[in-house]
Amino acid sequence: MPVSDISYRKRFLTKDNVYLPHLVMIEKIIDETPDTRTFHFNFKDKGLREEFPFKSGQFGEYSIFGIGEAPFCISSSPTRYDRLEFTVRRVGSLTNALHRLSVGAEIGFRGPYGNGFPLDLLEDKNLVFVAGGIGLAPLRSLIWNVIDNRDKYKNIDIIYGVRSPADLCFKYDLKNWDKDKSINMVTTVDKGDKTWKGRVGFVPQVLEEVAPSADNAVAIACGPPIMIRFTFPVLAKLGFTPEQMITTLEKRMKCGIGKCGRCNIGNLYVCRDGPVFTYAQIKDFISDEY
Amino acid sequence: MAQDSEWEPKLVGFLCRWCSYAGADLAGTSRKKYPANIGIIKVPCSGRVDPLFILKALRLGFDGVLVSGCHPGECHYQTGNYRARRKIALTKKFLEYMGIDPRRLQASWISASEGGKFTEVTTQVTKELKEAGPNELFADDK
Amino acid sequence: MTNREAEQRLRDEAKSLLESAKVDYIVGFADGSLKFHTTPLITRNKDDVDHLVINPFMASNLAKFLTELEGRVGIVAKGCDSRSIVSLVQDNKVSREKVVIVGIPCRGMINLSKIEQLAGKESDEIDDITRQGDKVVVKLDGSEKEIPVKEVLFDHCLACELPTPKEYDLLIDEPIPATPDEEASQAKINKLEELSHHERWRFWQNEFSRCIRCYACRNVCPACYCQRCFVEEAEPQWILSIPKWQDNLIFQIIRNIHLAGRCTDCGECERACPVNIPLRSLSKEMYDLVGELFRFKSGMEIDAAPLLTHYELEEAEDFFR
Amino acid sequence: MNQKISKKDISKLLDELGKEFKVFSPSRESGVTTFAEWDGRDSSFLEWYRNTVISPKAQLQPLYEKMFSFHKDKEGYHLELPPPTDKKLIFGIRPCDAKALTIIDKTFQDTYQDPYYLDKRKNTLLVGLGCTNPYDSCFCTSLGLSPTQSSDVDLMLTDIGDEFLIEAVTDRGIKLIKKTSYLKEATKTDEAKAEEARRQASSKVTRRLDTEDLAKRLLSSFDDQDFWEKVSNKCISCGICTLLCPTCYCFDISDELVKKEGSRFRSGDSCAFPVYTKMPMENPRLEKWRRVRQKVCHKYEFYPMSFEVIACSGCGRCIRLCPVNWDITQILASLPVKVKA
Repeated sequence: MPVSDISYRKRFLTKDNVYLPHLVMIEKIIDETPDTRTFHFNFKDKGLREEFPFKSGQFGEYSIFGIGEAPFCISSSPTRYDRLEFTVRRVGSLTNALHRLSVGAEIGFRGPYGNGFPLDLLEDKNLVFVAGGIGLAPLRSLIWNVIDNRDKYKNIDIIYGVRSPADLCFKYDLKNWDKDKSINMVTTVDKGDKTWKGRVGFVPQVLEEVAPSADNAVAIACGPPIMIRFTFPVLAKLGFTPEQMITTLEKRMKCGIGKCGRCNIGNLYVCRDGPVFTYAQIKDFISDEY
Repeated sequence: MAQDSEWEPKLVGFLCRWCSYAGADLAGTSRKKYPANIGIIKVPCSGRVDPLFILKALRLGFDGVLVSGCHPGECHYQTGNYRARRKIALTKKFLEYMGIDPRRLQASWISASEGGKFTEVTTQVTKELKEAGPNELFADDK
Repeated sequence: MTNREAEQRLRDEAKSLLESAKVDYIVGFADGSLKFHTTPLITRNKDDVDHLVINPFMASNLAKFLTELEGRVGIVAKGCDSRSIVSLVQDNKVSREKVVIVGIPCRGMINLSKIEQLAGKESDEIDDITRQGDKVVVKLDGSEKEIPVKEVLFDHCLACELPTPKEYDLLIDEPIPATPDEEASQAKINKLEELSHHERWRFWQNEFSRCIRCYACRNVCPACYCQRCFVEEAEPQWILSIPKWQDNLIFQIIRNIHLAGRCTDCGECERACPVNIPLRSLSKEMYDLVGELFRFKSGMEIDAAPLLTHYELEEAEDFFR
Repeated sequence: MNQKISKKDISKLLDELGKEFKVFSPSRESGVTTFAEWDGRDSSFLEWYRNTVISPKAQLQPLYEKMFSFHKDKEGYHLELPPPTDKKLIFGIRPCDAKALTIIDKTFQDTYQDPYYLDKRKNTLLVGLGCTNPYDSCFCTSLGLSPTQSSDVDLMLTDIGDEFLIEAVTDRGIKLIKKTSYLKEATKTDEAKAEEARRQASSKVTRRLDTEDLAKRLLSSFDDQDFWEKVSNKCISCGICTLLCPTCYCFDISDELVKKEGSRFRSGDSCAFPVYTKMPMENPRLEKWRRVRQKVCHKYEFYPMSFEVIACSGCGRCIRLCPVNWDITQILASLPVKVKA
């Protein structure tokens, strides 16, 4: 029986079957780096786009039928209705398969899941974005969101670091933000090359040099665990309290809705209670299991 | 196991690139017709053939597997086919113990110059597999 | 030597190994928290060695822990365990110099499932089980029942070729000669061999439809030391993680092929299985095949080359075309 | 007034119930005890049944189940859900296993309703059978349970010799009694016998677990790596204790594709496996002691933090079935921090 038959789906106690994905189409594929791609997608049932509410920082479960399902954040901003995007680095079986897709491919999507960034908490604050590698993806959604409501927020610092110049994601966005006079954009690489004229150094180190003020500020950090582990102490040194530090975490999330069990940090599930946390929420566990 | 007479077995051949694969090539170019039932996978050496390949082929529904390498003493890597021999011998006997018809796993030594032998072997193996019938080992209904 | 004397000697030796810093760890058996069970004791603390025991319930193969522990290890080993250690040394997974093998001559381990079947009660309901020579005395509801020991030993113990370790640093008691009863040990396998191919495959299909993929068989096995098992490979994914009988069966077939020349017939896989799959009927068959085809016995000769890295110029040719 | 039924009539009762429900009762298949569909076989399980290796949870969250199937044609993918579940009745569930279901209900109802589990749960009646011969590995009484009484079932049976006393626990239970033959009114003597049976059964559960301040003690012990290394060293990281635990519910989701027809399945998963948390680039619980700590803390610290109930009903399977006799009650008794508030 086809799934579109609502009466059939209503046989369940609850609303709909949360595990059943929507069908979405890949509309455009952008090569970010040699191993990272951004996919623009839209619902096959085009009407669903209008009904699809999401917040920056939320994620979805994307699946290729026959291969499997994995979580990725939505990397576009909810303020930009023309597109939905997610960004994937090629590291495992599903991400490899995603990279083999071409425009027009049909995949499964369920979501949005997770809490997203606390926009109300960020209003009238100075914002410090700290990102490493593909960790810029969720922050990018938030950054565009903030830029599209620029008057609600104060100063913006963006510190973005990658291993080498070839690893820079969203170069087209970086260019925009660099031009924007209301944003202090700092890009750094661990190791430069002949063409690189920007900074060289690890993110936490550069953050310490840039030394944004903690006064009326919130820092939002996302990147590989090793970067996060070293970034929080630097922020603390700069005067940020655990409540002023926000991060978004990545774990192996199979169900996305707090049931399958594997993404916990203590009693919190990253998929259900996160993926956005303040450092205050997770500091008891972070050095240990993240 | 009702089967119509039209049914043709499908088999996978893991052929060593230095000998049996060239042998198959030779059979083709010298028009020694061999059965179309065989799908050929080129491997660097018969020693590369992991028993997993064999099980995976059977799981995917192929009716048989042929592993073919260089004659003993002629391995491009000196010892690969000797090692293959131990592995394949154990696998064959063990699969038979599990209850898999021994005709479903076959092995041969075919050199690059033995195009004729390749035709003979694949013809014979195909015939045996036809006798063995379709592979329903992993079918779900009991 | 009485059992108590042997136990005392074991504790003394273990203590002196730790005290003299000849080893970092002692690995042996202690009484378990359930009746008639032992549990592995892995310790660096010399006070713990007083918990070491010797009894007919030391079923585990402790060689399993050698590939996990760092440093020098003094390990209590029955004959079969010693074979696993030798096999690990051959495979370069364990360095002989880092292991002090404390050999325990073994008269066979008691299979509680067999006792339960004969007694019609589960082991926690039984009052006492003692071994007296060739008999096992089971006390139950105030009465005593004598059972010939051969009826309650593990199948693999019946076929034991090495009751006393051949490779050891210390031997705790007098060596015991081997008296393998291959026929009794082989009963289940012989029955299977009488079946047709089709019937045998159906038999295994049925057995493996119960498998829950807990991987206890793999994880208790000293020879299954791979850091990453093929079942966990994602690219390519050889088998699914769903416990369907087809994939369960492939897992077990390949596992046994991987263990050719490593399996010492210690029977741990079958003992650990929570759903009673006769796994030894697979591993013993492979063990015998290795012996028949290549005259190789795993873990017997420490200088032997591992089975699958070695070959003879002429062998196992008959089915090659 | 409570009812009773003669043990001789149990087969007939199950036959009768079988007309309305898929009835599951204890069964021994190839030496493994489990709950299997009643097929009119004899009721000899009443003699040997203590508890099953495979818990009745498997009827609600099977070891693996199809979530939906998919196939592709010119128009793209089509997804199809499995057919609705049958009405089931589990006969003979022990109070510990019934409690376990109440415990995991919390997870499956939390935030998002889990349709697969809850659909089966809603359509399943539980007929409890008091436990008169607990294992030496059982410790249900330490978790506030009684081996013979339960509020987590629809009907509760207590062994009073040749008969079972039957109490209706829920409205569904009362309805069931009304349409069931073979029942008689229980007498005062029967009630007294049942009371005595309950008293005896409770005293047979001897294993203890001190749950006082347990979550707090675990929290204080969380960072004690030496302790966790020591208690985990003999663990072989197999999935027995988790996959067979009635309160463990973790699962994996994976696809199977054969030619163009495929299905998405979910199957039991275990925090004991290193791959459970493995991500392509890192694994937060690669070391064995972290996984053991997660298992213990999840059950006795994190779950109570989230749902105010310990995720354990003391069925003892994890102790009984462990190949190395790893014993959770011993581990918890040896926690380094023994704070008493």
